[in-house]
Formats: sequence, C-alpha cells, structure tokens
Amino acid sequence: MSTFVEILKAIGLAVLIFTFLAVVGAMYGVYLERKISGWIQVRYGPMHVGRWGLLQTIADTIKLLQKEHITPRRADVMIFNTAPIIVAVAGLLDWVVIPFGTGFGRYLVVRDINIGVVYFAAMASLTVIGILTAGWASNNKYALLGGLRSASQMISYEIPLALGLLWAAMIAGTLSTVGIVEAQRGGWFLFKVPPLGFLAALLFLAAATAEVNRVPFDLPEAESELVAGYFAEYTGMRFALFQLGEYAEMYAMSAMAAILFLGGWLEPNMPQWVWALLGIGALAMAAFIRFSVLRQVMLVRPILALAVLGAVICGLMVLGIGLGRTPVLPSIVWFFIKLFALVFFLMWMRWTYPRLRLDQLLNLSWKVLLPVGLLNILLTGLLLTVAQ
Amino acid sequence: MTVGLTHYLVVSTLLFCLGLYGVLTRRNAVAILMGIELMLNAGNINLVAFNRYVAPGAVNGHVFALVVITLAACEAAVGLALVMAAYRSLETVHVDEINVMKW
Amino acid sequence: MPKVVLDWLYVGVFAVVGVVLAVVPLVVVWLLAPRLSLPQKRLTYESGVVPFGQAWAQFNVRYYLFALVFVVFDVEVIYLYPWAIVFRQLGAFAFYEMVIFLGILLVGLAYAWRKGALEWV
Amino acid sequence: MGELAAFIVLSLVILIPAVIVVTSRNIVRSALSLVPTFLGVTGFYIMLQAEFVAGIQVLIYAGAITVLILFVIMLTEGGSGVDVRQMNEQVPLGATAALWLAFLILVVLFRTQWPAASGQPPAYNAATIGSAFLSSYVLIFEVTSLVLLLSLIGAIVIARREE
Repeated sequence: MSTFVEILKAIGLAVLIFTFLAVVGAMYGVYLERKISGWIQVRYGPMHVGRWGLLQTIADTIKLLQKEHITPRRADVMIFNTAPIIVAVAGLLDWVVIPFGTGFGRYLVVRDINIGVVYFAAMASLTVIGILTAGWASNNKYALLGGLRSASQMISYEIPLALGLLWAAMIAGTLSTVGIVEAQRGGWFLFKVPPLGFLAALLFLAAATAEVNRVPFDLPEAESELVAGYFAEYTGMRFALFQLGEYAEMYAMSAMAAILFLGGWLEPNMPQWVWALLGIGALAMAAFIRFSVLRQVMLVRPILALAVLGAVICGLMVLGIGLGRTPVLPSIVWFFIKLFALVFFLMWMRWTYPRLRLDQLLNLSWKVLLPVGLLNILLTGLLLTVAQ
Repeated sequence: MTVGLTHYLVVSTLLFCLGLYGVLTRRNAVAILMGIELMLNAGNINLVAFNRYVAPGAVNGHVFALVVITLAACEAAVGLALVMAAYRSLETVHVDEINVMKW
Repeated sequence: MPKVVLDWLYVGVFAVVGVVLAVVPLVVVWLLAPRLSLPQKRLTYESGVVPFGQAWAQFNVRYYLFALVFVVFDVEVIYLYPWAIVFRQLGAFAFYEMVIFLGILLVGLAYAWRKGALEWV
Repeated sequence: MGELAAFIVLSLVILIPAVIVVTSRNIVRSALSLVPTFLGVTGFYIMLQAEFVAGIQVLIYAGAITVLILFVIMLTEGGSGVDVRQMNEQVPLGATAALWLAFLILVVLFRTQWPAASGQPPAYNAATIGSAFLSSYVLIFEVTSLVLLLSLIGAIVIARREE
C-alpha cells in the first residue's frame, strides 16, 4: 500500500518537474536567451506577442505543435523517433538529485540518493547515446558528422566534469548532493583550500559548458558550418524535444555548479556591513543609470531593474541581520538566484566569445583540464591528509 | 513468493547463454564483442546476487563486480581497437572474411 | 522497503513518466499536424543540392582514439569516487595508494600525449 | 508481491533487448538494444541493494562502452549498410550449444542447495567499498590501474595508423 502511495508521489513530482523544465527551462529559457542576446547586441529581442514579447515562446510552441513531422528518406524510423526521447528523458532524470532548498521540515529534493554525484554523471552521460543515434538515424551527412563531433566533444569533457564533482565530494566527504550542500555551512567550496576551490569550480564550469554544447564550445551545432549538426533533419515537436533536453541539461548543470561550489540553497554568510556596502553599490549604479544620459537608452532598463533588485535584496539582508532573523530569505529563493545567475553567465558567454576550433577544443580538455584536474585532486588530497 | 537467489541465477544463466549464442553465430566482430559484454553482465549479476544472499554484510561481490566492469571496459577498448585495425588493413569487420592467416 | 530501493524506484518512475510526457506531444502533433507527403520533402538536406551517395563516409580513426582514452579515464574515475569519501578516515596510507594509482595512469596519459593520440590533425 | 512484479518486469527488460542484440540484422539496432539490457541489470543491482555498482553500471556500460561500440560501428562499414548478412553458418550449432549449456547450468542450479545467510547490506555502499579497496583489496586496486594503463597503451598501438 505504501509503495503505491510512493509511486503516486513520484508520478506527481515527475510531472511537476517536467512541467517546470518545459515551461521555465525550455520555453522561458529560449525567451531569456533571445532577450539577453538582444540586449547584448543593442536590440530589443521579441517584443510583439504579449507585453515585452512574453508570450512569444508560447506562440512558438503552438506553432511547433502543428508542424508536420518529416522523416527523411531511408532513415531508420524507429531510432530516428527514439533519439529525441532519450535526450529529453536524460535531461529530466538529472533533476532527481538536485535539492531546491529546505522547507516543511525536510529537504526539497526528489530523492537524496546516497551516490548523488555519481548518479548525476551517469545520467548526463546517457545524452551522448541519443545524440549519436540521432546523427546516424537521420541519413544525412551533416547530421552524422555533427553527431560524431558532438559525441566526441561530450565524452572528452565528461572526465573533467567528473573531476569537478569528485573534488566537491572529496571536500564534503560524501557523494550525496544534500550532504555536499550541508557541508558548506561553514563557507562555500569555491573558497575552500584557496585557490584550489576556485580552480575546481572553473574546471567544472568549463566542462559543463562544453557538455551542454554551448558557446564557446558549440561547434557540434555550429549553425553556420554544420547546419545545426545532429538535429538538422528534425522538425516540429521532435526538434522541440531536443531543445527541451538541452535546456534541461543546461539548467541542471547550472544548478549543480551552484550546489557544488556556491552553497546551493544556503544563504551567503557575510557580515552586515558587507551587505550594506553591496546594497549601496547597487543603488549607486541604479541611480547613475537613472539620472545620467544613459537613461535615454531604453535597452539599459533591464540592467536598471537588476540593480534595483540587487539593492532590495541587500537591504532586506541588512534589515534581517539587524533584527537577528537569519536566514532572512527562504532557501529556495537563494537557490534560484544562484541558478539564474549561472544561467545568465552561460548566455552572456555565448555572445561574448567566438567558437573554438575542434583541435583547440580537444586540446583544452585532454591536455589542460584533465591533467590540471587530476593534479588538483592529488594536491587537495595531500593538503587534507597533512592537515589531519 | 519472494524473490530469492535462484531467480537471479536463472535470469543470469539465460543472459549468459544469449551472449554465448551471439558470440557463436555473429559474423561482425563488433557484434561478437557485444555478445561478450552480455556474458560479462550475466557474470556480474551472479557476483552481486551471491554477495547479497550469501554474505550480505560484506561488499566482496561488489568489489569483484567493479573489477569485472573495469576489465570489460579494457576488453572493449582493446577488442574494438583490433576491429579498427582489421578494418583498416582488410576492409572488413566480418570474422569469416578475415582469413589471410588461413590456407 | 530499504532507502536505496525507494530512491531508485523514484528514478524508474521518473524515467517512465518522462517517456510518456515526451511521447504525448508527438502524438498530439501526429493528430494535429497536416500530412502532405511529397517525395522532395523527404530528401535530406545537403546545402541545396540533391543528395548523392550515402550519408556514411569514411571517418577518421581519431574519433575512436578519443573514445578509447575516454573509456579508460572514465573507468579510472570510478575508483576515485569511493576513495574520495573515505581517504580522510584511512589516513596517509590511503593517500599514497591513490598517488600510485594516479601516477600509473598519468604515465598512460603521457604516453597517449606523446604518441599523438590526443592530437587532432 | 511488488518485488516479484518488479523482478519479472526487469527480467523482461533485460532479456527481450538481449535477444534483439544477438539476432537483429541491423548492427546499430543491436548496439542500441544493449542500453535497455544494461539499465535492466542496473535495476537488478538496485533490488540487490548494490547501489554504487548500479551507478557505475550506468556510467560505464551505458555511458561509455555503448558509446565506444557505436563509434566503432559508425567508423567501420556498419555505418553504411544494413543489408549485410549478419549471421554465419553456425546458427544451428550455436543455438544447440547455447541451449545445452543453459540446460546444464539450470539443472545444476536447481539441484544445488545454496547457502543462505540473512542480514542487511551496509547502508552506505560506496564508503564500505572504498574502505575495502584501500585495505583488503589494495593489490587489486593497484593492479587495476596497471591493467588500465596496459589496455590504453595496447589499444593505441593497435588502432593507430603506422607512419
């Protein structure tokens, strides 16, 4: 009987997270991507459907729903249809071990699996199969080449990714994601064993960016060279499933980076005056934008809004610490602040850096990230052993 | 009826024999390696099942299973390297056509 | 039910629900979308010319070399996970063991590097 | 009851794709069918409460070995045609041998009185495995790295194009 209840609970949570990923992750991820690229290139991005173009992606989804499914000639139909499902499901499965915060007297995580980070790495590695078979099943030269390239890139960066996960597990002494966050109550892992923590975070972020095929590591999908790579032949909803999987994976990687190195849902542990200084800085920036000639540039508005938001959060923190009510903000708010900061960072990179060449990309992984990651682990191990 | 050791052993036997069938009847060297992977998986099921039902307190079976997984990976790496080499010089991956040493 | 089994029961349910939810929009499309089958439509994209030959071509063996090095190091990482969570309880001895383990593998990496298996030309 | 149902479902998830692996005429489908088999075996490990081995099974078998196999298929002629005869002339012989072996093993299996011990496995698998590797199985642990080194060197030597 209790098993039945648990299965129902699991189904409910799965539907909830899938909806979250489809709506916030994929639909509004695309919207955010378009808006941010617009701001960076001094244009507006989507503006016409709904206020600030907010309904644009909903319109796009409805459009995708009515698109015909075209299966290319002599393609392997079964494998062709299975590949996007593999990618989407692997993206969803990553989220089982991601803790969103605490509340109602428990951790807000689907399951706190004992071997959480191993599980995460395993699920992330399943995506490669979907991509490789999508490229093969399309019966298209570009798709096959893109699939092979994409797969060789993803497997190259899986090891540095695992080394980043391992570093955090090593410091925390546990493989569970909740345990890793709890171990950061004394301070973020980013600043542990300086500067090795920073190095590990950098490794992880670079590997995660490459793992989700984003600029500057997006050459498998290079629109301008390989016509979108492995999903060149996919139309309509099957294409959307690839997008869903990719955005789910990107959000999962950002969430994982926040959990491993930025303390997950924990509130930053800073004295009151630091918050005050940060708040004043944000206010000064907002005032500068508002009252200078910059005000005329309408595109600066989002920055103004962000600065005001930052100032409000800092003000709340100062007030909260003054009243002795810590933690001031709910844990889930902190988690999403960190998550979206990292997502924004990834999108920012996309419009800032050029694409690497294939040989540069592979060299970076095998000749820089892998040896550095291994030495980082050994050095940290040495320091921790000596410290005892 | 609860699931016991015998259940796992039956399934692993069937898996092992399927793998053996694949190894014996396939022409493609890669498919033969896939058969071997199935057989190794069957062996691993045995190791873990015996660990659970015969000595549940220890993890010896798990350690052996991890070593077998490692060996399976090494075997796949070297075996597939052989396939690649054969394909490069003989332009075939079918073991019954690789017969330059035979007369 | 032990915690382990319950944890992974959730994973299994997530996988099944994920597949169902991914198939639902495909079915919706199948019901809604127009279907007009023209032979030209099903041609694969090839920069605007009619595709010729097969999609498959002779690919570089280097792809295999990278996959090979990946498998070896992926296997190596699985031994690091259990080590990472217990090495502090076991003291210096455990650390030296890992130094030897990784040292041997770094020789392998150096060999692959030296032999140009990590080179993309 | 639920355990038995889960066992039966997982057995089917293992065995049906395994049949496809050894009989399919399309080598890519064979390779892809390995994935459900491996995931089903993962399910078995979970039922046997071998959590760490289960995670590694997904990571190595489904994530690495399958990808390696798919790579080789796509780099050799399997990537082109599916109209190649995949079975050799030993099919009757192979089937007989496999069935006979299965019969023998099953007979032995049901005749043997297996020792059984009750008890619960350690709750935190990975830590126990780590301690075991670093204490009683040190030699295996170090030899494993030698095996990995040798297979890396060997495979590179074999697969590389000679100048």
